[in-house]
Order: sequence, then C-alpha cells, then structure tokens
Amino acid sequence: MRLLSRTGRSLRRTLIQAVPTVIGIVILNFLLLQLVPGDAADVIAGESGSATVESMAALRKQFGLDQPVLVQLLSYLNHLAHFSLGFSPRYNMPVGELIMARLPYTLMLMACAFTLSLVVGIACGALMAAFARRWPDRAMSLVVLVLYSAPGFWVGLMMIVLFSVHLGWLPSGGAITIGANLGFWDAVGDQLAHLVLPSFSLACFFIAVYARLTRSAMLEVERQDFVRTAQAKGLTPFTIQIRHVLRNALIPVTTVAGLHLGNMLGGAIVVETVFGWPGMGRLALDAVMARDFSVLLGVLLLSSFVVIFANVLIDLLHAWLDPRIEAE
Amino acid sequence: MSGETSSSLASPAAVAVPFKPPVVRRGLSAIVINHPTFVVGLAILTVVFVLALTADILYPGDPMDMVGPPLLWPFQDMEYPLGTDSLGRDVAAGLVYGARVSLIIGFSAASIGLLIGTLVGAIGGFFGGLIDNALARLTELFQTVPTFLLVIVIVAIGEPSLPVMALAIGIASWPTIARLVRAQFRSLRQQDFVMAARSLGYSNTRIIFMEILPNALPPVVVTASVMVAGAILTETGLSFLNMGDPNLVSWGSMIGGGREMLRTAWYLTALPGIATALTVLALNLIGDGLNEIFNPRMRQR
Amino acid sequence: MTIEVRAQARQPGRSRTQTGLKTTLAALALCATALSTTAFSGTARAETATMVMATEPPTLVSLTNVATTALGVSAKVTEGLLEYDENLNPKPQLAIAWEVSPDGLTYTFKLRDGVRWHDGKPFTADDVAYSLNLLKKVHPRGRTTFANVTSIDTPDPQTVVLHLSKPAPYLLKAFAAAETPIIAKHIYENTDPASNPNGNAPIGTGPFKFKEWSRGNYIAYERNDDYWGKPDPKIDQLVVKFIPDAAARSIAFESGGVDFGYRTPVALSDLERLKKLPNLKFETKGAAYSSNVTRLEFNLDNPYFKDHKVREAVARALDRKVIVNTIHYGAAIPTSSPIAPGLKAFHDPAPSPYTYDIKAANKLLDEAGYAPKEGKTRFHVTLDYNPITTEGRRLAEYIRASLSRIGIAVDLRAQDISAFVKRIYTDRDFDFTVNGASNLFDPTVGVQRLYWSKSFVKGVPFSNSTHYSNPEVDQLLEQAAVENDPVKRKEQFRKFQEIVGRDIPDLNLVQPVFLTVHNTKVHDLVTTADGVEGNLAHVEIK
Amino acid sequence: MTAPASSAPARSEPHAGNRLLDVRDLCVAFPGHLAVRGISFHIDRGETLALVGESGCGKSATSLAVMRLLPPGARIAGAVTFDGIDLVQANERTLRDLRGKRMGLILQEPMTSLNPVLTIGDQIAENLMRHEKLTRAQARARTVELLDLVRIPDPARRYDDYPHNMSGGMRQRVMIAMAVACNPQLLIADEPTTALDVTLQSEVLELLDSLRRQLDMALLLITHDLGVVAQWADRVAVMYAGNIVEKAGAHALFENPAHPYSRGLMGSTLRLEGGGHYTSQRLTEIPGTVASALHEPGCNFAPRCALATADCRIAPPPLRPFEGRQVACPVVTQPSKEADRVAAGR
Repeated sequence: MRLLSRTGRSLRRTLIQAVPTVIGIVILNFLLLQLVPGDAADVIAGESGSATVESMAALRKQFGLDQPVLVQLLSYLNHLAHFSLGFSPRYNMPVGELIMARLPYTLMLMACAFTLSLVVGIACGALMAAFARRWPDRAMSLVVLVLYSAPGFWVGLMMIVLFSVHLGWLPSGGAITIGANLGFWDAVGDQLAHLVLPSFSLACFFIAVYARLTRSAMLEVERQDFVRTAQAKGLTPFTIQIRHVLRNALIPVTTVAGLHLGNMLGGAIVVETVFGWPGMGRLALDAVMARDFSVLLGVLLLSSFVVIFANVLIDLLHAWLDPRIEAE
Repeated sequence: MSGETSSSLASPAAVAVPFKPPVVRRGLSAIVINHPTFVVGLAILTVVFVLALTADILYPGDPMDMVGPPLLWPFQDMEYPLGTDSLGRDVAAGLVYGARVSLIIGFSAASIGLLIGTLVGAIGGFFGGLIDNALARLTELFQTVPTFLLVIVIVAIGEPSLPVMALAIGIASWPTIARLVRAQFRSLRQQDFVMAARSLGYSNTRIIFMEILPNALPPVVVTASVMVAGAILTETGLSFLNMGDPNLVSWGSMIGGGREMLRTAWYLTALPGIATALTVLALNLIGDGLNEIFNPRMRQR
Repeated sequence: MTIEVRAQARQPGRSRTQTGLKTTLAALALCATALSTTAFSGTARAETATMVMATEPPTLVSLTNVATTALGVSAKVTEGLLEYDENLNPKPQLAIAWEVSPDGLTYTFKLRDGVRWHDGKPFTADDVAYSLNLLKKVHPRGRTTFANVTSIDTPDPQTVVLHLSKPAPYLLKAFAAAETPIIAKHIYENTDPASNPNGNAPIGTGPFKFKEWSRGNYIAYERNDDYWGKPDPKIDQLVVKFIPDAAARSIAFESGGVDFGYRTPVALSDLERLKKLPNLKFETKGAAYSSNVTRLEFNLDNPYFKDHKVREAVARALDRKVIVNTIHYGAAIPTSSPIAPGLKAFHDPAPSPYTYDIKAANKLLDEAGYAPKEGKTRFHVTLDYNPITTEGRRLAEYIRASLSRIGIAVDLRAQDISAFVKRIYTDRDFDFTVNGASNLFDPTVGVQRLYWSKSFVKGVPFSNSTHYSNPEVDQLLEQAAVENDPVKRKEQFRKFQEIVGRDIPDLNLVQPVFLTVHNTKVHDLVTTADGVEGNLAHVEIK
Repeated sequence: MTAPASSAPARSEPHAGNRLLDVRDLCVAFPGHLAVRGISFHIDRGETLALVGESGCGKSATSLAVMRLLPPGARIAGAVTFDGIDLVQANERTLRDLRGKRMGLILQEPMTSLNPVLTIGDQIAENLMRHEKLTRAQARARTVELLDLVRIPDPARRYDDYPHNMSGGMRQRVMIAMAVACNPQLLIADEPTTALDVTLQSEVLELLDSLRRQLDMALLLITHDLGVVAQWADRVAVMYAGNIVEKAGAHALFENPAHPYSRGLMGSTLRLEGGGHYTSQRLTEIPGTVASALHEPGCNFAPRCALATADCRIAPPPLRPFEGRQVACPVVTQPSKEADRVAAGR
C-alpha cells in the first residue's frame, strides 16, 4: 500500500516536472538543428548522385523546408499537441511508427545493459568490499578501472573478434537470425544470443561505475555501529555483508543509478553502429546525417521520456529500499 | 606474558608489550605509500604528457605523411617499430601526435565543462529560489538529452575541427559539475563563515568566489579528472564515427581508420585503444587518489 | 610461555564471505555461456538467400529517390521493359520485342502477354505509358533521359509506341528495371508519387513479392509463385540485411551469416584475406550498367586553379598506380578520360599528356609565379571530399601527402553528405574536391551533365561543379546527344575526351572495380549488366 | 539511590567452577596508539563487574577485545578465557557460535546501533534463528515475548516498526532484548545509558539488573559514571591510560578509595549524602590531562599524582593486595607514615 500511494505521488510530480523539460528539449533542439548546414533535399540528391532543379524544388516542398522556421516550429508543436510526432518525408512514414519499430530494440538493449551493469557492478562492488585492501580487491579494482577507461566500442570490436570470429559462439551483429523461422523458444534464445555482446559492450563502462560506487558505499556502511551489533549476534559474515551492509549500501547506489541513463543512451549510438543493432540511437545518427529533423526530434523526445520514466522507477526502488523516506 | 619473572619492589615492568604498534606515516612519504594507485596514475600521465610535448622532436615529419610501405606489422621493420597503417603512415608517430590531440581535447573540453558547470552550480546553489529552480530545470534538460547525440549535433553545426569538438564535449558535459557544485553551495551557504562574510559587508560575488568556492573545490577537482577522461573517450567515439578532425591524427581516428582491418591488422585498432585506455586509466587513478587525499576519513582504514 | 600474537588484521569471519560470493559469480558466468551456445545452432531453414547492404534504403522503389541503396532493392519487385548483357545489348524482360525507326524518332515495344501484378490485376500497355510519363516528371534523371520524348500512345494492350522530337541514341539503353521502373497505374494514379505507400510496400510484376520491412534490421521478400518467368525464381525467400560496419560485414560473409553482396560489400583491405577462403567467390561482372569514376574536381573560379599551369602541376604530382594499389588495394582501373573504361563503346584509352613527374610539376609552379616561401610551402588550399565512401577520405589524404611534396599545403575539410552537397553545388565555397560520378549507361546521360556549360546550375548536385565552359565541347556534346550514326557519335566523344584531357578542368583518376561477393552455394547471381541490381530471377542455392 | 543489594564476597580464593571470564595481561594496540597495556581481571557467574575510567582509558577497547570485535587494524595479545575457552586462540567458527548465544553486547548509541532498513522484530528474530534453530513463526513469537520482557508496550504491533519509528529509550530496550535473546551467560554493556537522559538511565539500568538476576547472567558494565557504578556494580576495576590501577568491591571502593587516581575520581564527584553545598565544598581537580601522562616509563599517573616518588617513575607498578583489594601504587601499598597522613587528610 505504501508503495502504491507513493507511485501515484512521484509519477504526478515527475510528469508535472517533465512537461517543461520536454518543451525545453523540443525548442532548444529545433533551433539548434536550424544551424546545421545543408538540408534533407541535399542529402537525397547527394545519395542519388543526380538531380534537376525541378526535383530539388519538389523535394524541398515535400519536406516543408520552403516555409519560414517559425511556421515549421509551430506546425511541429501542434503535431506534438495531438500526440503525433509528425511525418518523415524521407522515410515516407509517420515518425511515430518509424520510432516505434526501433524503440523495442533500444529498450531491450538498454534494459539488458542497465540490469547487467547493476547486477554485475554491485556483485563486483560487494566482492571488492568483502576483500577490502587485499589482493582480490586490488586486482578487481584494476580490472574495473580498465573497463571504465577503455572505449566501449573498442571493447565491442575486440569481443566480436574473439567471441564471434575465433570462437564462433556468438553472432557478430544484427538483432535476430533472419529467415530461420525458429520455434518460439529458439527465437528467444537467438535474440538473447544477439543481445549478449552489444549489451555487455554498452554495460562495461557502467559496470565499473556501479562497482566502484558499491565498494565505497559498503566500506562506508561497514563503519556503522549496527554492523558491530550484527557481528555481536554471531551472524555469518556472508549474512552480515548481504542483509546488513549491502542492503544499506544499495540506497546511495540507486540514487546515482538514474543519473547515468542519459549518457547510456548516448553510448548506445556507437554500440548500435558497431553491432548493427536496429535501435533508436542509430536512427538518430542517420536522422542527423539525413537532416530529417522530425525523426531526430522524435528520438530526442522519446529518449527523454525513457530517461524520465526510468528515473520514476528508480525513485520507487529507492523508496522501497529505504523505509525512512516514507516518513518524510 | 613474555619477559622477566616477578621480583621485589623494583617490580617487573607490568608487562613488556610483545609487539610494536603499527606506525602512521606523515607527509609526502605518506601519500606515496598510502596511495600507490595515485602515484602510478600520475606517472603514466606524466609519461603521456612528455610524449605529447616532445612529439615534434621525436617525429619531426608530418604524422599523416605516407612514409613507408602500408600495413607493416609492429617490429617487422625496425624503422617503424610500431608498424604502419593502411596508407603507410607511421603508427608510432600517430600515437605520439594523437596523445597531443587527445590531451588538448580532454583538458579543454573539461575546462569548458568545469567553467559552465561551476558558474551554473554556484549561482543556482547560492541564490536559490526562482533562479535555482530555472537553472536546475536547465541542468536536468541537458541531462536527459543523450549527451553523445548533443555532441554530434553541435559538431554537425560547426565543422568537425578541434575547437568545435572541444566546445561540443564541454557543452554536453557541464551538468555533472553543475549538480555537484550546486549541492556543495546549498550546504555551504548556511555555514557560519558565510554569515560572517555577509556581516562584514562582502558583496555576493566576493562571497561566492572568495569564500564558498574554495571550500567547494575538493570534490570538483576529483570530478575534473573524471571529466577529462570522459572527454577523451567521447572524442574517440566521435572520430570512430568519422566525425573527427581530418587534419589531425587522434587516437579515435586511428581506431576508426583501423576498424576495417580488424580481421587482418588488428594492431591498428589495438594500439590506439590501449593508449586511450592507459591515459584514461591514469586520470581515473589520479581521481581516486585525490579523492582519498581530500577525504581524510578514508585514510584511517 | 610465549603468546603467539594473532594479528587481528582480518575482520573476524572473513573466509566465509569470500567463498559465498565467489560461488554465486561463477554460477552466473556458467549459465550465460550455456544459454548462448544452445540457442545459436538454429534449425535448417527453407531455401533463403541473404543479401547484405551497408545502409538502409530510404524507399523500396527507385521512382523519386534513386539512392544507390534504393537501386539495389527496387528491381526485385518492380521490373523494367528490358535487361542488358555485359555489352549493354538489350534483352527481353517485360517487353519481348522492340523496334527503333531508322530516323530514331519512333520506338515501338511489344509487351509480354499474361503478366499479372502481385495484387492479381493484369499488366497492360497503359501501365507502361503511365510509368514513362510519370518518370519524365519526377525521376531525378527522368527529365534528361526522356527529354526528347514528346508523346506515348498504346494502340493495343500489348503495344507501346514512343514519339520523339529529336533522336536519342542513348534512350534504348535506359529501360533497365532499376533505372526505369514500370509501376502499376491503378496504384499510383492521382496520388503524390513521393509519399505513395507503395514505396514502402511495393507491388510489381517481379519474381519476388514484398513480405516485411523491419526498419534498421532487414527486408524480407517471398517467392512470387505465378511469376511470368516460371520456373524462376528458384529460392523461397530473399532477405536483405543491413550491417553498417565493414568489419562486421566481412565477418558475416566468413561465418555464413550472409550469402551475397554487391559494390564491394567488404573492406578493401580484407579482400586479399577473404579471397583465400574456399566458400567465397568474387565477381567483377555485373557493374557495367553504372561505371563510376573517382575524380578530383577543380573550382575554376578559384584564383590558383584558374591557372592551367597549376592544374597541370597537380596532375603531374598524382601517381595513379599508387591510388590503385594503396588506396583501392588494386581493385580499380586507372583512367584519365572523362568517359569511364566501363563504357567500352565510347572510352578512349589514349593516355593523359600529363605524366607523373614531380620535377616538372615544381617547375610549372615556379613558372606560374608561386615560389616556395620559407623553404617549402607555396600556397594553402582546402580539399573537401565526398564522405559517402571511405576511399574518398583515404584518396584525400594521399592527395594531401603528394601535393605537400610540390609545396602545396592542403588542409582537409570533413563534413557529412548534406553539408558537402550544399558547400560544393549551392554555395560553391570550395577550392577543389574529391568526388565520384557515375557515367550511367551512356555518356550523354552520365557525362554530359559534368562538362556541359549549360548544366552549371547553382543548387543542383552533380552538375557542372568545375564551372567548365568550352564552346567546342558544348557543340560536340549537343551533336552527340542527337547523333544517330554510332560511328560518328563515337568520333564526337573521342574528340570530346581529347579536348577535356588537354583542358583538365578536373582529373579523372580511377574507375573503382565494384566486386560482387557471394557464397559458393549461390549460382546464377550475375546474369545481366546491372548484376545484383537486377531482379535476381535466376538465382539458385545449391 | 539505594546502595547495591549485596556486594560480592570480598576477594576470595577464585574457585574455578564459578569463574566465567578470566582476562590475563590483555594488550590491545591500534595503528599508532597502544590502547590497553596488559590488564587482568575476572568475572564470576551472575556477578556485575564495572570497568570505570575517563574516556580514552581503553575500557571500550577491552570490551571489544573480549568479544573479538576489534576493527581490522588492531592487534591483540594476552589470554581471555571464557568458561574454559581461550578466545584469543579461538577460530572464527567457535567465536561466532559464542557471540549472541553465550555472550551478548549492548552498544552505547541507540540511534546508530540498529539497522535502519530492517524491522526491529526481524533484527531480534535474526539472533534467535541463528542460534536456536527456530522456525520463523516460533522466532516471531519468542521475540514478542522478549519485547514484552523489556517492557515495550504493545509488542506484537511494534514488531514491524523500524528503528526510526522509536525513541532512544525504546531502541535501547530493543538492543537489550536482542542481547539477552538467547539467554547468554555474559552480557557486555558498553556505556549503555550514556546517550540517554537521566530519567531513562535508571529505568534502563534497573531493567538490565532485573534481567540479569532473572536470567542469572554475569554483566561487564563499562561506564565513566561513578553513580552508575555505585548503584549497580558488585565489583569495580578502575582503569587509567590502558592500565587497571585498582580493583575492589564497589562498596569498599566508595568507602575508602586507595589509589590516588581513584581518590581523585571520587573527589571530583558530587556527593549528596555528605550534605556539602557547592559553596562550602570545592570539587578537587586532577591536574594535567591523560595524554600528557601516556609516554612516561613508570606509572602513567605519576606526573599527575600528588604522592609520586622517584620509585613511581622507574617501572609501571603491578597490582598488589592492600586492605582487601588490589592497588597498583607502590606508595599506597607500602605502609609509610607519609601515606597514612595523606590518606587521613582526605
């Protein structure tokens, strides 16, 4: 019950807060994008390798580029008011539909990478805290630091060479094995097999972040008095580490977890390019190249929603973890 | 109870303490011994700095010049110890000049980010009220937009060159600092020394920069090293997507250039990757070390 | 009694924590690997051919947008009147017979009977007439290709007659499926061709029917069971997969993830290694329909490149052998003629008068009055390069290194395709640029636009970017456009190549050789001039 | 305040059976600081021993050393025998089976010594289930009984409360319930009431003592508050700078403190019975500070001691029997006129 009332309240509060942020994002990016040289018509002509004056004019009219900027902004905002993300002339389909085709893949990749980084990160953090100041801690800290320092896509590339080419365990890219019309479970297995490398490549930076965070949080908690009380009860160290120390250390970790979602989505762009993963990140990149601003704004909006919504979830997790919050 | 047996009034020493209590070291030797990681980080960074500074002396020619046969493996031809890339350019020269580019971008982007972030955080944190709310919304806005995408758009606006990239990464990375400084200012604002400064009639700006900022600096300094590391990683990402500055050899452009030959000449991707990882590792180690030095409580462990 | 001091250094009860956490981590790693190995060995698949492309096409019908990616997929569903052999001689497709009047002003096509659209409606001459008229209006090259066509009439459902105001010797080679797609009148009539949903879910007469397009992931086509060319096609499903990363594409070929790809789908640097693999084959045929030329285009309004001596010096500073071997790893043909070697009928193999000679280049620059200042640099210029191909950048880097040897300091400028097109063709804010242009199927359509002074129009990409205007060349091009006699036409183009070769408004460097890479189990992949851009009706998996 | 019901028999021959905890020459060192410098004491079953001294004299370190809960950096030496088991040599497993089951610990700061994210009931039940092998339901029932035992109102409902829902006094009761859950033989209370206000102090101590009698537990009471010692302790050990300077029966110590430091402590405490008014009676001060005396070769208290002689500075004085107690001061234990004069002058 406590959680339910809390959900309603925090959802409402975040949504109210979210509206100005979203409007801000739209306007800021719309103006920013006007400064980008070249427009969608140039792109199509560039790709086609030929054009005539008439075909360029026709394209510009079709893209609505011949109207003044303000009119374009207002038409976009009124589209938004009707909950439609506008129409993408380049892909010749509504932006909403285009993004919805890519959104599940990005959500899958993000969810997988986020859980992987949290679970593995916290496990490593706990292990490092358990062995504090001895060789396992030093060794793992170094490994974690290397993960933290190496460029994500470089790790991805190296993993492709190792796991896909030499060992052949995992597919080198793409989202599913097409045309293999596998049974349901095989399809799920196949999807997971494709998901392993990209999500680890995206997650490796964040595993390091959460591991270091958990380690310092746990070392902090270990100095508290109630840990001594627990020891005085003769509990096994494993129970103490998990039930008492980790349980309290998770609170500072979850507060920070939400902050990294923004740049995890950014990192997804490069990972999606390396693994040919049909996510929103690459769509956004292509949209910038293709100067298809309605698609780019659509992606920016949806990714902001994903980040805001995820923060609401994290806020709930935080409240569940820390009963003191409810007393506010 | 080791030592003598009990005897007359002279009485034995109550008990000779059987071990020497561990000694706590002070001063410079303390830093070296208590924080090996910090020293290692500093050492690596100095090596990279020296390489970057002496690039002209080590490799006087233009690193992008096609000097040798293409695709030489490292140590295959001692004239090019680390081999050559697909266009016959010396990889070693590329790494050395790349160090210069990466450091320049790293530090300039971080300083832009620091500048904006500190200003926004300080003003927001200090004045509070409407300004703080607006600035907080702005920070949040920049935080929700995927940072990398913002960098790409800014680089697409300006032409992909060193200054534009540094500006783009700086603009995309200031929110982290803003949040940190704002939190610091909000807590430091209520401290007594601020009341005292106010009572002496100091102006707000003087209080912000001369009184509160020095106290808010330690965590900022620690995050600064992490920001430099982040900037270098973002630059490699940009160059990897062929958005880097074509007139400069950077580690990112070398990784990007070597990407196609991943199957055959994987050293073209591996070497700059390791160089990047090492430099970023050094910066992170320094960040950790600074954190421990500034944070005495940690030292007693 | 000595008390052995037990160091309290270990927090009491540490050993149990280590073992507890260690076991959970080991278990986690174990199940991850188990899961992946079982799933990946998929069951046997119905006969499917998988084609790989680097980027996703904007549309599936090359009607209003002829991006190379669109050309790659359009013909599978939307066929053309004719197809062509390696020497561009026409062969029947939707048209079974064709006749050109001696004066070249009337073209008559006899259409195949009993052909049906995928939605079951019959295919008739009205569809062809409607298509050609629409192409003339909306197709990026339609205006020039069908410029002389004044009217099209359909005496009976199986016959189409084109009437021309002036002869168009190149027209008969324009009817390939990807270049001139024949679309269904009942689908496109009174709709806006650019935003017609058929572009995303095409209905045509081709061997494959559109099944599904998962954006950013793949396009799936299924066999058209009542295709007019029975027993083709011999495969049940054609899948087009998008892999943006070159290294990943090489890996896909090696691991059998994809069956074939065209326009050199793998990294050039990987060619040597991949050629040793037993399960891969490399085909040079199938690229005759659109031979590309990589060129260095001078902006003749630029103070330096206005001077012929400077252009000649640059010409003498570039070694085409190095470009072929180092930049293209051997997969290119050196050329100095504006007409690509691929257009065998018109290409003049005569070598350029300006051979590779660094000393002569330096002398020319001295004569032109640009003495080197403080030792080395004569002057600074900026080189823009077309970002679409990776070779473009590497060629720019080669030019920069070569010109530094004759004292010209070159700064490279990178931008994406849209900024590049705007800078070169609209703003004309460039010194010289590395660019590529396709000669297409005939010099009048593919080459004339680059050298004809009237085609210098601001804002129109791939027009006369050098701003070259030579009345004699204009006259030759205009005559060849309407010259019916092939011998005279060949001579006109030979003379054109000689003049341009001397004026060098731009330097034609190499013609990249587009390789089609396919698995050995794929047969009859390349049977026409446009190769994989054709309808792949005869493809078989054995 | 009533005098302690009965003080333990005067120093009598230690009969092994009754001996619960025997500490011999215990040393504890932290990095850079020698906290405990070789102390010895014992506790018999059902007896309350108070360890009293200023803060920093090593009494808390001693309590943690007994339960082997010192932080990793610390070093320990000497022998601590608990019911026949030498805790210094014992391995982790035996120690863990002892803690909570046969030894209970109560910490000083109720605000921070309970896990904020677990209910108080779970934290008590945890101790029961660890040692008594009870099912969850049985443990819950037993916990409710325990909460009732420590006089927490409406225990069934309060089981599911979190620490932040309860007051300081309540939380200390929960700590006590937790410590006595498995009916331990020895209870160690490290300044259990220092953080509470006075009214609560006596309530908690009275509860502690009644439980001690009910469950026949020995109590090692660590405090700096002489009032607490006088009222609740059977025997007292006075600690100064890591050493025990005097061990005596509580009653005897208050009647006639022998060691100069004990006397100084007594002098600096307000005595109500004496009827003295603050205007007439000055509280005596002990000159100097603990730190200043730390590194002296001989008796640590010498620099601050009025009776200090040359002998005191040679070697740290051992505990020697004197008037039915043990005192570590050569001057006091040696029958000389000058000592008597000073003693009489008090």
